[in-house]
Amino acid sequence: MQSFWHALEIPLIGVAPENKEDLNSSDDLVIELNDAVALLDNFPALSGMGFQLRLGEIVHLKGPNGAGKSTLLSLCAGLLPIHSGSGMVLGNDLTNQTDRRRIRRLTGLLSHESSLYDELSVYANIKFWCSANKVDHEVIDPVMDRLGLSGRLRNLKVSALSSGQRRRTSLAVIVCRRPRIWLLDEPYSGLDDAGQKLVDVLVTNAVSFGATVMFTSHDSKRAQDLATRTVEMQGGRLKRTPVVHEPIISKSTRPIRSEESA
Amino acid sequence: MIRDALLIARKDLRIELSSKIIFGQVLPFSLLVLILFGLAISSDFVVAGSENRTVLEQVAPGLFWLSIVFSSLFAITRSFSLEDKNGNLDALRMAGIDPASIFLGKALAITILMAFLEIVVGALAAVIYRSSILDIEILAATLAAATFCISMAGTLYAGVTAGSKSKDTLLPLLLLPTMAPVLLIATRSTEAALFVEDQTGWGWTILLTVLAFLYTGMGMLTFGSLMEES
Amino acid sequence: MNWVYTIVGYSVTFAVVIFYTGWLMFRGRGLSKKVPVENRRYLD
Amino acid sequence: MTDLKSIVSDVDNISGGVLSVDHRSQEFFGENQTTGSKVTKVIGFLAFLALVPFIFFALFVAGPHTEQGEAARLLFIHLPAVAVTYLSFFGTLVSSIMYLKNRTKFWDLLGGATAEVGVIFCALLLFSGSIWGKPTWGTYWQWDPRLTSTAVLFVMFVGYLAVRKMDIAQEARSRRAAVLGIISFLNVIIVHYSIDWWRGLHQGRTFDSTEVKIEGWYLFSLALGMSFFLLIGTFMVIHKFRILWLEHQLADLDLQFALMERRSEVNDLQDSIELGDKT
Repeated sequence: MQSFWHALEIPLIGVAPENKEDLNSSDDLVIELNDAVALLDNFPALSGMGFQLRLGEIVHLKGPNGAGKSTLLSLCAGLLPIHSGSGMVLGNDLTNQTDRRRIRRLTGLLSHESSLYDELSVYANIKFWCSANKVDHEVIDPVMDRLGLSGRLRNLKVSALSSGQRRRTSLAVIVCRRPRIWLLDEPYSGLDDAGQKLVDVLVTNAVSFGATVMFTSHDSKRAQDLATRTVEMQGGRLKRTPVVHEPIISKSTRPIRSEESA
Repeated sequence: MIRDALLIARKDLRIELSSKIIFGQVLPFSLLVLILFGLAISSDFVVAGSENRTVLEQVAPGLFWLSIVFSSLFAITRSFSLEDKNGNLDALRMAGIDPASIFLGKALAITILMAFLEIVVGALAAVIYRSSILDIEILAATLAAATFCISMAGTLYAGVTAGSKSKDTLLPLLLLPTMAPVLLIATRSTEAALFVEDQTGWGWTILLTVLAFLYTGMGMLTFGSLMEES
Repeated sequence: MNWVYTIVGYSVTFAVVIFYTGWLMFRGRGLSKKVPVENRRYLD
Repeated sequence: MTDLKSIVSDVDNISGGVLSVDHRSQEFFGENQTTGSKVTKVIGFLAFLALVPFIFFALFVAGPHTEQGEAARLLFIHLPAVAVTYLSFFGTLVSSIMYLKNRTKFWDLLGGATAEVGVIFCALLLFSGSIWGKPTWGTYWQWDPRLTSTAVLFVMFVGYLAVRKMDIAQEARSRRAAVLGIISFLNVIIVHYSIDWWRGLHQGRTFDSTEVKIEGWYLFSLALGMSFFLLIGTFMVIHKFRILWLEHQLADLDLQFALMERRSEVNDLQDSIELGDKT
């Protein structure tokens, strides 16, 4: 098992090289929200969220069900318009429609839905999403290997997969896309022990190669081991000032941290 | 843009190949509709002024297109439920795919599937309604142009209703009135191909082609505003 | 006998017009009571 | 047109600060708790002024037609209904285009108001047309291009109204409705001409609703009918617009309330949160 994780080809995980003009921000502020209100079918799911995310952070979003965590992730992915307040993601304005389109390509969202076609095989799904995202097909096989999707699973229809295996497939798509910001909604859900460790490894590796991660999880123990900062939400906005566990640098230079704790 | 559209169309066709919803369920439905029409409409009475055609033979082109229009509703609903089910539309938007490409891709896949369906249904209709085809070229041109019309307009309206909980009932309400001219023209054109020796059918076919381009243009222009959930 | 059609046509038309107008006024009155006066400024 | 622009900007100002109190408007409207105003009262009064002589002239003064007899009087309500219907739907088209252009609530709501009034008058037009058809052509329904395409038009705009009530985000709904308003209008043109050509090829025009010669008292009665229908149509559009505006305001107030409620969730759920942390 150990050798399997170490056999991962690290450069695949990092951040895709982007054009300079996509990154308008000069400082390391990746996401900045000020009093952001976002509506989900006319319900104020975010009710004035103020929040900052810096380059290289791994932020754990925490809060009760219906606190607005998933909506926050959708908003940061550029999928939702901002109703009032302001927000910048990678120097792009969330209130502007063309900017939101640019944000979408720079972020990766693992939502609670699988974003997979049930009727297609695992490989066909990943291949389709790679083509759609204009990602070179060469990365597919190594990534599938890394996520434990090669072999028997490779040509299995997604409808025949277990929920954990679907989660891995969705993750594989995000790994292939190499986004600058990883927005993961309950990445551990449905995953077995090895899968959960895999998420930790992927996240820390991605961060060490220039990505920034925000994720939600109800597994507080595991989440706090991974995160550099915890942000608590309630009623659609920040609960209290975030608690900083330790400096960012020491974390991101240790990609296989979760291996040690396990 | 064309590349993305083809990608989406190919994906939809591959899904149909593996799930066979259109050919396993929608196609039998349209055949059933043909048979039910045959039961409801007399095949004993001869229409005055026609060359000894019974009522059923006379109205066969209209019945055929009616069954195709109804089946197209299912095909379109099915095509969009694929994207709706697991939030794949959002994922397509995350990939930065142009809405016009999504429109073209979905419509293209529906066109191809409907074309196959029409050939099978048409063959059966010709047999059970005892139609003899006088002009196969006009018939083929009509099939092609009408199929484009139906799937382009259908995809456009599916975009209008996408994401709503009432879309299954709303789509027919919006789409069927729009289908009225297509149904009318396609029926005239098919009648011309079946009953008349001269080339009058081409006028109708050209009209259908113009409509097909019109709906394609409308869809490509407006799909951005329809799909942008924001 | 043609006048029957005329009477029916006129009465139904005016019934619809009056009913719809009345409904609009009624609804407007009901809504106006719910919305504070500062939010009630229309096209005028 | 300049008036209209200032209205639009006013509307925008209001939607900016929903809960703020604007004293100027209080001065304007006071305790008036209807959707009426001076302008609508004047329009309503004029409509009533037109209505009374209209009934008198249309039913009593204008003599029976030589061929159609009493039924020809249906002309006085049928043609005005046609005018109001087409004007309303044209208003929907213009509003939809303007909404897509500058995205103000004003045009969105105007589109909704004109569409609903148009649907009402379209129903009246279909009804008066077919009831007129019985004594003149001997049938309530004729597969005439105008009649058929009007029926399709009616269903299309019923669909448009259904889209305006769709259960999706408000702004997306407005945008889709605007797109639909435009393509519906294009479709009406397509439907009309396709049926026209079809009929033209088969047997030519079956009838012409204006075959009654309009002159003398007929012209006068028709003019009265036109003015009544146009006035009452405008009256309805204004009131419907205001109702939509109030509903929009109410939805906005609901949203503010929901927002406040949402923010106060923090305290309400404190206990359950700590419980969740422990487990």
